[in-house]
Amino acid sequence: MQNFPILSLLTFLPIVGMIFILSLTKRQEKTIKWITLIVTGVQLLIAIVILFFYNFSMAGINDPSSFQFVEKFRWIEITGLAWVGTIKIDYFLGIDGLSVVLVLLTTIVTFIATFASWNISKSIKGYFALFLLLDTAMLGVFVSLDFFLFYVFWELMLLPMYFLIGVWGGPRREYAAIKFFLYTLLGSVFILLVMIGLYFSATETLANGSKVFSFNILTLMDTANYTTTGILSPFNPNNLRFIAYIALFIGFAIKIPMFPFHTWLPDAHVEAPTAISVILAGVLLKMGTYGILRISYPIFPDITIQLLWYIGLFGMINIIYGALAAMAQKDFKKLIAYSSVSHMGYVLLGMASLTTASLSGAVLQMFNHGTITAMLFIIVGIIYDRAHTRDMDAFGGIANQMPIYTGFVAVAFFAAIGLPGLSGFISEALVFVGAFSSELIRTITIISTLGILLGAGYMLWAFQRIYFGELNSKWKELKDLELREYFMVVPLTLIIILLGVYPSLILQFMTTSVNALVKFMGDAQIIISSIN
Amino acid sequence: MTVYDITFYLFALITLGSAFFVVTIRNIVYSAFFLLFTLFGITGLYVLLSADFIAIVQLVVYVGGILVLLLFGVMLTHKITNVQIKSGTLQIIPSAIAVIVLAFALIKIFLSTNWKTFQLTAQNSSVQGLGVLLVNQYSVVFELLGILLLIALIGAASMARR
Amino acid sequence: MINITLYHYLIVSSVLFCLGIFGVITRKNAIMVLMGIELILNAANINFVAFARYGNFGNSGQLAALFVIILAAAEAAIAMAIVLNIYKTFTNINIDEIDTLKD
Amino acid sequence: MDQILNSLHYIKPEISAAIALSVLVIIDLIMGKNKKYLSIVMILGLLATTYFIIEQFGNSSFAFNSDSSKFGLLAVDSFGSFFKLLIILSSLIVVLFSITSYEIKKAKERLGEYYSLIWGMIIGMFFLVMSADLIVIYLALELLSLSSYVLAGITKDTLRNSEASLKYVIYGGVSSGIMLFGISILFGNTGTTNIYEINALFQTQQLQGLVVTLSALLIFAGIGFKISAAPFHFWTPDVYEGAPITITAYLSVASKAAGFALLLRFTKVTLIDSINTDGSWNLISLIDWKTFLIIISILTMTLGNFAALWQNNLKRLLAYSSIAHAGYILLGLIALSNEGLMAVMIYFVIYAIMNLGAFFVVMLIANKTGSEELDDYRGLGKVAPLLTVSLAIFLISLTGLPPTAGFIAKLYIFLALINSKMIIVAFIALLNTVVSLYYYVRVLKYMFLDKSEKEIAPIKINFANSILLIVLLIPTILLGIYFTPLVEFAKNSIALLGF
Amino acid sequence: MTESVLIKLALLILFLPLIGFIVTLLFGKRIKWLYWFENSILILAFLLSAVLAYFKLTHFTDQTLISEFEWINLGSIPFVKSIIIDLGIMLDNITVLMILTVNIVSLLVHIFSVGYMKGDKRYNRYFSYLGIFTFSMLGIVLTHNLLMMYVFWELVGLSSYLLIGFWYEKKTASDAAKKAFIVNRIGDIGMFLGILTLFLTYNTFSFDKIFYQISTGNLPFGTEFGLTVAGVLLFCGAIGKSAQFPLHVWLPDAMEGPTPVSALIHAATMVAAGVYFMIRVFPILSGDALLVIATIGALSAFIPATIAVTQNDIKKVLAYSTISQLGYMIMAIGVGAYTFAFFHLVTHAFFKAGLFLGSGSVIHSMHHEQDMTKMGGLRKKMPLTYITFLVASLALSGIPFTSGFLSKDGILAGTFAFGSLTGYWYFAAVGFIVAFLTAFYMFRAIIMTFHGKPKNKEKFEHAKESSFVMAMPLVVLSALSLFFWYSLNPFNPNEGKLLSSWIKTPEISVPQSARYEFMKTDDKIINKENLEEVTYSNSYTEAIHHAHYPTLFTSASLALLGILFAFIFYQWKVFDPNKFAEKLKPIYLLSFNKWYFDEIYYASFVAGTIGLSKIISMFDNKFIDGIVNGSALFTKNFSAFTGKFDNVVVDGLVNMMAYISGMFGLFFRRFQTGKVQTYILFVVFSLIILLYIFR
Repeated sequence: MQNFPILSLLTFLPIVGMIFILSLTKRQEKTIKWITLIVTGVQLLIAIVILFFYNFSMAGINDPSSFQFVEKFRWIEITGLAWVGTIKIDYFLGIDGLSVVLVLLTTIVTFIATFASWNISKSIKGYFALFLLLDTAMLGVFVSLDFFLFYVFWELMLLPMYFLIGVWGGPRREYAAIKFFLYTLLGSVFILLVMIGLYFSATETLANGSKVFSFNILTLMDTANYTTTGILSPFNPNNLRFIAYIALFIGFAIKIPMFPFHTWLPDAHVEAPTAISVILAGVLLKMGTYGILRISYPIFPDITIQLLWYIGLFGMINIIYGALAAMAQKDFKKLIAYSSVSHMGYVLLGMASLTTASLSGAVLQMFNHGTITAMLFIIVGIIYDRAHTRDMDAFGGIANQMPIYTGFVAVAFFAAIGLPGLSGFISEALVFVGAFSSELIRTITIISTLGILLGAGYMLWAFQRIYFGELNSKWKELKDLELREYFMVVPLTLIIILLGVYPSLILQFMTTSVNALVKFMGDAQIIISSIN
Repeated sequence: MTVYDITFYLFALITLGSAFFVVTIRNIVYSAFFLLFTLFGITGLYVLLSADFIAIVQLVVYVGGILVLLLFGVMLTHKITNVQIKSGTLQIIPSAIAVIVLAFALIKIFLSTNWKTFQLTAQNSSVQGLGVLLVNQYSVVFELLGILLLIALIGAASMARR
Repeated sequence: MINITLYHYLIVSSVLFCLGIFGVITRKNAIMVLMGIELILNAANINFVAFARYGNFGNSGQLAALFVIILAAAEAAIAMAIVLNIYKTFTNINIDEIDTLKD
Repeated sequence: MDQILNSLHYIKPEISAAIALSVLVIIDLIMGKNKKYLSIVMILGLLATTYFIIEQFGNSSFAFNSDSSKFGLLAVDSFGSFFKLLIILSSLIVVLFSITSYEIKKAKERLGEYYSLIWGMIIGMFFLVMSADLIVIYLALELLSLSSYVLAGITKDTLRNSEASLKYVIYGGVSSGIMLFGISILFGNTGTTNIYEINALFQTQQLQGLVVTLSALLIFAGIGFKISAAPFHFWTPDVYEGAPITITAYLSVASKAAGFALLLRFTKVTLIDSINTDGSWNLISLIDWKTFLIIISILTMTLGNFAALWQNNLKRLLAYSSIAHAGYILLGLIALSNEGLMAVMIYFVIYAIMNLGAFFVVMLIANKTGSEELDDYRGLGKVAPLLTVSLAIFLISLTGLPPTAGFIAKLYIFLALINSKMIIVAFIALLNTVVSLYYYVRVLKYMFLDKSEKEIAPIKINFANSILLIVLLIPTILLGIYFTPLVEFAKNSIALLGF
Repeated sequence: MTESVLIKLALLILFLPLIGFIVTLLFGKRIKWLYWFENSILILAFLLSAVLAYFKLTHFTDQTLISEFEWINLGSIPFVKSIIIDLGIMLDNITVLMILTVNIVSLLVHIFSVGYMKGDKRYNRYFSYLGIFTFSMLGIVLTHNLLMMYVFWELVGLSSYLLIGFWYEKKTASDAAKKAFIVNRIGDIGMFLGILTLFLTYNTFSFDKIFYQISTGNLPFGTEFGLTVAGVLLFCGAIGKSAQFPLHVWLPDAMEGPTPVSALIHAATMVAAGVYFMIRVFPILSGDALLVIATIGALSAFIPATIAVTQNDIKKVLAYSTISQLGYMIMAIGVGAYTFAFFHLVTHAFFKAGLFLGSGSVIHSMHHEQDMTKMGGLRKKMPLTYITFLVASLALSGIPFTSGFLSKDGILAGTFAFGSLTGYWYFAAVGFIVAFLTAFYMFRAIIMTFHGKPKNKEKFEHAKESSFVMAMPLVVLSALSLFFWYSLNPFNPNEGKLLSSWIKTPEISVPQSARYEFMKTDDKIINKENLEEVTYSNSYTEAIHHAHYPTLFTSASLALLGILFAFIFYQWKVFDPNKFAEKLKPIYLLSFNKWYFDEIYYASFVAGTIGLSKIISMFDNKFIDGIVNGSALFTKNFSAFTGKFDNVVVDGLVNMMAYISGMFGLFFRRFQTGKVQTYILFVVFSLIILLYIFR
């Protein structure tokens, strides 16, 4: 199984589906939907197959030999002019404990988002074609181990997202779409700069012994590969690693989104159609934190250590700020959007302490937030489909009218609050356990625990406003869940509960890698500090 | 002050003085005639610089060709009956400032530059030398000019034709 | 003894150049503008010939001037054709009034 | 005399072009009102010329030198051939555009002149990219300009068309006049107009920097006019908007390519001091050419991008975009290395494809709707999916987002820049990219996100045009994914004669 | 009966209610009789817990049975401690007794509810919620580690939320539910931090391992202060859950839930979880922490007692009395009277449940009338309810021959002894005052409800004695409020099995220097044979012994005095209570308005948070998302600018960039005048400038 190009299959399957869809006529709406469903379903199966063959003992992170399902061949090779050396870009895919979790998350969320897309009525063909393109881009980001490839996928995601929000979104969709687009592109610009800077700082030794510059992320992690004069090389006394790190971090932080780069998120979420909100919150936000863990941390361990406190601080600000901002919202979807800001803060906080527990917690939180927030957006979508409003004050007493729906809402809300027994608790607890054990950010962690309280505050308040109280007579006609909606909420509910009770299901995939990352960060830090 | 000097100053004065009127006088026809004087003045300078062939070409082509062309242009684009063939001016002040500054800059640079100069010696007519150069080394430029004139012909015809 | 140096010619040419530019910028009438362009070209030509003469560079300077004169003729022809065309469409040739293309 | 005869085979493409021009003129005269065969003759001529260019690849020699030890008037090298090929291929594409262009069809009686003038431009550009003598450069530039002045106003049917022509000729006349003045000063300083000789003098003789600076600035005024670099770009939006769209496309690609080839040659031949082993260049210290180019480049792209934010006419928007792209291309030169040179060449190929593609779509739409205004693009996504999606891809490529070719173009520029440690410049350029996204995406917004107030009839395009569109589309995407051949090609073409 | 069988039995007891919850929740809507499924599960659980308790207490009296499994293993790397989180349960005497108590009360409440909730539209849902509550409560009781404690702690919070808000159509109910959850969370944060502190130091959550580590002298952050901090933080959880001052405000509001729920959760079991938790972690509470606990307990005993005196809502009176009694227990722990704290927990569970159910019975027959001023004379209509209520009230007041007398007396003796040993007398003082107040307000309630003349004739006419399912639990609970279940000597609890052999003060892990003076291990005692029985200085034991009879006498007399006062004021009306209230108006108002806690909290924390959130939201919209909009400088230009850019660019940081970009663009556009000569002028100027720069 390890030699079968399963990751390519997984990543490019949607492209095949997209081509299929494009070859159909506009009238074949059913077929288009079913193709999408089948493609995403098969992807989910492939992801499960990957889990099945996944070897827990292989760590990945910086060791090429312990990545799994690796596909590597020369993509671009240009024997260069004497002064550049060979330009070499690899098609290099592989997964380790960090990415396998997110690959699984992506396939799950996409599959569920397909159901959420079922009632799209406007230009179905275009929608699903773009949807599948987005799917490819997201998976590509999580499986690429070559920076160049990573970047290509990273950017590839922008355009479909722009259209998905811009064409199929709400009233202010154009504004939201362009804002998203510009913001994220601004972020990628930073990433691109650092990518090129890194390219000129580290070399890879080819089979024939010659040295070439490299985009390979794993090569970039090894201090020994750096040249003495590269601008981002630790050997260069005038290196720009600090600035580069900040730039790279901003690039990723915009995606997370980290305060103060978060303002695109509420707009994008509010305007996006349900399925796209689901994907946006479920998967896209994780790309930022994934990028930090996969690229910023191991490539710049020295700077990371210097800045851990600030990362934690921003995590704290995200948590508190997001929660407080959520509390003031009247729009249900905006509330959920801000809650995402708050919850991604836990991921940042978890990353700010280099302990096994908190990093595991952070990665697990990525997964859990992915499922929980996906469910929350589906919930918003369900009520919006029926009531055509998201103003929380306009609701009331929905629990009576839609009891089953409200049950699922309660699960999602309590998971978001971090109620034990549901998945959100485990990751938050692990984050806190780890972060608290780091003396550096202990104060920050203590303040961050306020987030637990504020989270309960805004969530329960929203719950009360929408679902409790006397039934507003306007909503007498609302129907409870239908079959399609069960397909969306039931699997997510099961995942949320299952992971709440037995988190090791997911944790087991990442422990080796997380430990390896922690160890690597420590070791690399020592090496680099010995250089200077 | 030799004769040469006086002649130079004379031609220079004619050139620049009439050029000044070319660009300032309101009446177009007058302006065109001042241009004639300018070109004459330049021809004189060429002669002073022992560029006899160029001077002749200047007379023939510029005065005989281009200037007449321009005059025809004036006639074609203005009603002859309209005595006031005048042209206004615009943005005088910024232009004047710009141009004066530019002139000062140019002159300052020119004067501060140490050009390679040789003692002037009498020179024979350059016609022969030019001819040899033109068909030998610059033959391809000669051809290029041919194409250029052809294109100019086609272009002008195409443009002017109804 | 000739007191006239290269600098004298250069001053003439640079003043001529600037006058040409002044004409181009300030005159409303398109034909007048073309006259300004001719002045610029002539200024350059004086340079070529003067440099060649004083620097003893041989005939290439004069040749350049020759080419420029020919070219000026061609350019004048085309420019005149265009001006005539403008006159046909706009019924005047005041450049400042020809500004439909702008931001 | 032998020298001349020996040199003739170096200018086969030009001879071919000149013959093609003559044939075209003669056929036009013979056939009178029947213009049917002109396009075929034109295309055949282009193909023949293309053949000779390809044949010429790999040559590296002076042509028309008075004696074999001296520098010649023309420098035949693969750098020149590369640009010639680029020019001829874009000419071919533009001629293909012209066949369907509504504007050109309306001016059918002048089709002979139209094609002849295109030949004039081609010949001018050919000489421009290969000339080693400032006088030849000036003449070639004038040939190119004179042809394009007329072409900009060739249809004569609208005010803006004639106006474009007038503005172009006046602006161009002044610019070339200024350039000529600069050339004359340089001539006075060095006693020669041959750039190789000038370079030799620069390297050996003690010259005064100020006058060299002056002449270089004045010469750059002419080049900057051609490549529409700020602050010499002012003609660009007006002329691009007023000219027939085929010519706009042609000006934005071929004419600009020739201008850049000139700039590259001027920089690398005239102003160079030495080339390091790592491929970076040391320029002569007489003039701070690098800083100058940085200022021009940043100014150009910033101005182009920001001004484009406000445009509502697509041609004008693309005009500003092409100004901005000139800025990016200049960045490659700023790197002052062979790498940068290669980046410029790669950029040009990609830029040519995507820009031509964008103009083609705009033309096809304008053929039907008769408008290039952005307002008339509302809701076009529904009625013309192929066209609008293609335009979207071209525009995204122009923005420089992966996986389109535009990204590769920008990537190489930035690789070159960062390798030359010019990070801040690269950063400014990247921020500009973000700004540019806004106006490109705005077009997408009008096409896909907005609804049309009025009913628009579906826009159908014929088979040949779809093929042409796809031919332009394929490299736009493919080169973004697999760019080895292009880079190899550019890499093999960076050899300038003598350097 | 081996150990493993006991463990399995305990697990079965734990998970039975969960099964009941799931089944009833999922199918309750379709299958109407499913509440009997839940009830029978409870009966089964009760029987099993009785069996469990029997065998544990008789066969494994002195053993602590622990069973655990690995739940999360985060792997390990060299030089970094590995993180392995175990889950597991622990059975000791306290556990099984608590299980039994919980199951008894729960069962009785279930049965009572069958009658009380009859006709509710979410009848089965109600029982399923009771199921998950029971499950969570048992989880708290059984856990052997802090993490699970926290997990179930939150889960009981959830079930409490669900049950308080059961009638969510009522705004007050849903408000109360939310309030309860959030106020609890405040305490939970402290508890969570405490848990983190301990985990940080000991890398485990298990009680036994933490106790062992501390007893070896390994302290959090290496200082005794660290240990105190950890203890106080853990106690925060108890403050929240046991509704201690200053987080007690949620409990009175929680009375919005159905009355049986109040009986089960907000009187007998869940609120006692805080006390139970403190009992669990007692060995690691340092002297300073204990003092804090005792102080909080004393305040919580006193303040609500003063409030209860003036309340008119029968359930509110009981609620405040609950807080007060919980304060007693907490105070007992604080002064080291460990055994009595637990004892009072158990006895209180029964009689308070009895009181609530009794009030439920009254409320039910009065058609959900809770205001005592509208009641009166019900004694005749509902004799059974009256008698059971009376018995339970006597127990609460601490009248001899009741269970309450035994346990409360123990606590008072503890405080008295504490005072005599340390000089902190005010705990004892508070204990006695509260004993008096308790008796007073309970009999005030009884008199207002059952005695006198009916105030609301119509409702009175319809009132009738409750049905069997509702009456039976009342009887059982009042029976359990009598002394003989606990000790055959009605004046000495220590003679009962419960205190003499089952419950013992555990080994204290806290280092000697951090303990109360009197708790330090006495060297002399170590040599004695009865080492196991007395773990801290017998001076305390002796002091309690000495204090026993004085306090017994004093407290009983104070209680009787309280009853007397109640009769004077309300039965015989010797003084008019209203006039009395008029005279002491400030005090009366303070009490009547619950010391204004809600108002203060609302004005400060709630309004503060909401205000802050609004500010932040504004900040987000207007500043971060629109520096432009907030900036007066740009506002004027902006309006013109929006005219063109309107829907595309409205606000935002991006928008500010867009704005600036647009302005740049406008600036550059200025040059594009359309006049070619102007262009050339620009070119000339540029040339001059460039020349100047590069000269």
